[in-house]
Amino acid sequence: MNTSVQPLGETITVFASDYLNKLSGEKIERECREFLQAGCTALEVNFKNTEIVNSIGISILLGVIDAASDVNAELVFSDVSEHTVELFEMLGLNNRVVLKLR
Amino acid sequence: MNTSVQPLGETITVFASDYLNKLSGEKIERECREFLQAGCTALEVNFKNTEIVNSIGISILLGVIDAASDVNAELVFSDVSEHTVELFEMLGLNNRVVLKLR
Amino acid sequence: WTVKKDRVEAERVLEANLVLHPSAEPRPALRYQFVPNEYEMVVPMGEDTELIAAHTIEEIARRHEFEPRAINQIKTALVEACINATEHGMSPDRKIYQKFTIDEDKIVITISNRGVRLTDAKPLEISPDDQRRGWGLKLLKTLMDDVKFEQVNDGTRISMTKFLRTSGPEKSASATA
Amino acid sequence: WTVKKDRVEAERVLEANLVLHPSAEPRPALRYQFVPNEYEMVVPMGEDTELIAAHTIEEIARRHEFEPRAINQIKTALVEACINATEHGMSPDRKIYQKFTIDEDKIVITISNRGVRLTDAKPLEISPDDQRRGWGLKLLKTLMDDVKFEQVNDGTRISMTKFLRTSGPEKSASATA
Ligand SMILES: Nc1ncnc2c1ncn2[C@@H]1O[C@H](COP(=O)(O)OP(=O)(O)O)[C@@H](O)[C@H]1O
Ligand SMILES: Nc1ncnc2c1ncn2[C@@H]1O[C@H](COP(=O)(O)OP(=O)(O)O)[C@@H](O)[C@H]1O
Repeated sequence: MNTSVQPLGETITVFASDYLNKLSGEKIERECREFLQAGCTALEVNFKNTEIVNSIGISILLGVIDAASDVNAELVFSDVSEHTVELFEMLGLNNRVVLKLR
Repeated sequence: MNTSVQPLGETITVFASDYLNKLSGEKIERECREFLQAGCTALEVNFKNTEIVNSIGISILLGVIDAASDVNAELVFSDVSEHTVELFEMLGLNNRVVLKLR
Repeated sequence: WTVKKDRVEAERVLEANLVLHPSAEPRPALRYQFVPNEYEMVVPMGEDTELIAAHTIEEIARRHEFEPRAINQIKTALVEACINATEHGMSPDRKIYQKFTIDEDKIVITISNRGVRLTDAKPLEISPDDQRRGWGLKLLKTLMDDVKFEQVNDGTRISMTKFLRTSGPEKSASATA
Repeated sequence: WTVKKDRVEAERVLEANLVLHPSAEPRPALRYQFVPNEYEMVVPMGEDTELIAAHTIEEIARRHEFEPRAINQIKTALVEACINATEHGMSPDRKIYQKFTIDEDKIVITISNRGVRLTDAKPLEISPDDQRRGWGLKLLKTLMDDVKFEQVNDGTRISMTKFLRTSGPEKSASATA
């Protein structure tokens, strides 16, 4: 359950862990905010390792979305599983961030 | 939990299922006996898909060993996991059949 | 379907057992509950133990031919119910009691905790000030086909049903207003 | 190690709970059993349900840093104990009751079934005529560090302990004479 960071061209990628809950969600949020404060303008949260996302994790992702939009940074959620896309759609995240299927 | 058969040169290979218990063990035994009766002289039981073997499964494998030795056929247990080798050794199977580690 | 056969077998061994223990106290009828596909699980609260339960229900649902999509929905619903029990239950024993019952056409998941009874807590589904919370119960209802809340003597119990469909129309995926 | 913190938290919520239920019957002290790392599982006998339990114990043992070899040994021992309960237990309710307790240095697995008490069955470990049976209990004892059999009021209970070792000398692998 680690998140790790990888610079990738101009976009910075943050990897979500296998279980996106309060703890691992807050870690992602912290990392994203640091990159955005450091001037990052394109951010990707990669979900390729993510099996389950819970509702607290999703509420934290909304904070990341807000933080990115506050500084007009591009944000993409990538490698999202079909089921997690379904979950994000249930709570309207698809209207607020670009989702790329796994 | 299927066993399947694949002719391979002169050796006939029978695949053990993920859980080697009474039911799947008897299926292997039946298959092996049929091949031996049909004149097969080199038989391989492949364990690459096998996660767990229970003691009833092992007792059935002993029947296969006996059946092969009765007709002087070569018998090899191949792709056996480290743990299953340990288990086979506990019950002395390593003295009665060639074991090839995964 | 092996229920019938199992019942006959159970009755056979019950008889055998009564013969074996002729001097034992008579077993009250209630002790003989024949439920062929009922699993129970108790996990301690915290340390992401809801994942252990989620993986167990995943294996059970897969054996009973639920489709991957339904299995993921069941797992997520179970996780949410466990988080609610942990967060809101004020549980004195810090345990989550779970029961999984599989019928021919459905799975019923019951998640219980001791502690706060639902009605003792603030009313359900009144959106909290922070719009980002209060999603757990909404999700449960969208992910599962039927959800029931019960206040039991010493806590809260949620029962959630998912029907087995091999194909056919799917529920709408939107739970937002 | 979070036991201390959890206990404090549990005591806090217990108090909170007593405040919340002032009119409730006084909770007997026994109801407040604080066991931080205790899991329970009840599975129906048959249809390879021992695999479900084995995968659950695998996940629990992995979280508690047991090594792959020990985890495989634990899984196999659990499977053997479940098969014995199913085969020999003459269980009236056809259920296997399991408890997994994790301590800092060990895991204790208890497998119980209603029905035949061990002493009611034929004596233990007398090799049956067919040399190919009677391996289950031998395996348990070789795979685990400590194995205890108990006849309980209405059946049989087996408790098996595996100690956590990060490295160090391993037990001999031979159980045959
Ligand atoms: N197991 C439970 N025990 C007591 N109260 C509960 C339980 N589950 C839910 N609740 C109550 O229902 C409310 C709504 O829950 P939920 O929709 O999951 O949102 P959230 O957890 O974000 O508050 C909770 O705030 C709580 O008051
Ligand atoms: N849960 C149980 N309930 C009653 N008897 C049992 C139980 N487990 C084991 N036994 C008794 O112990 C004997 C030895 O078991 P085991 O070593 O596993 O060999 P096997 O299962 O091949 O007979 C069994 O034959 C049975 O009589």
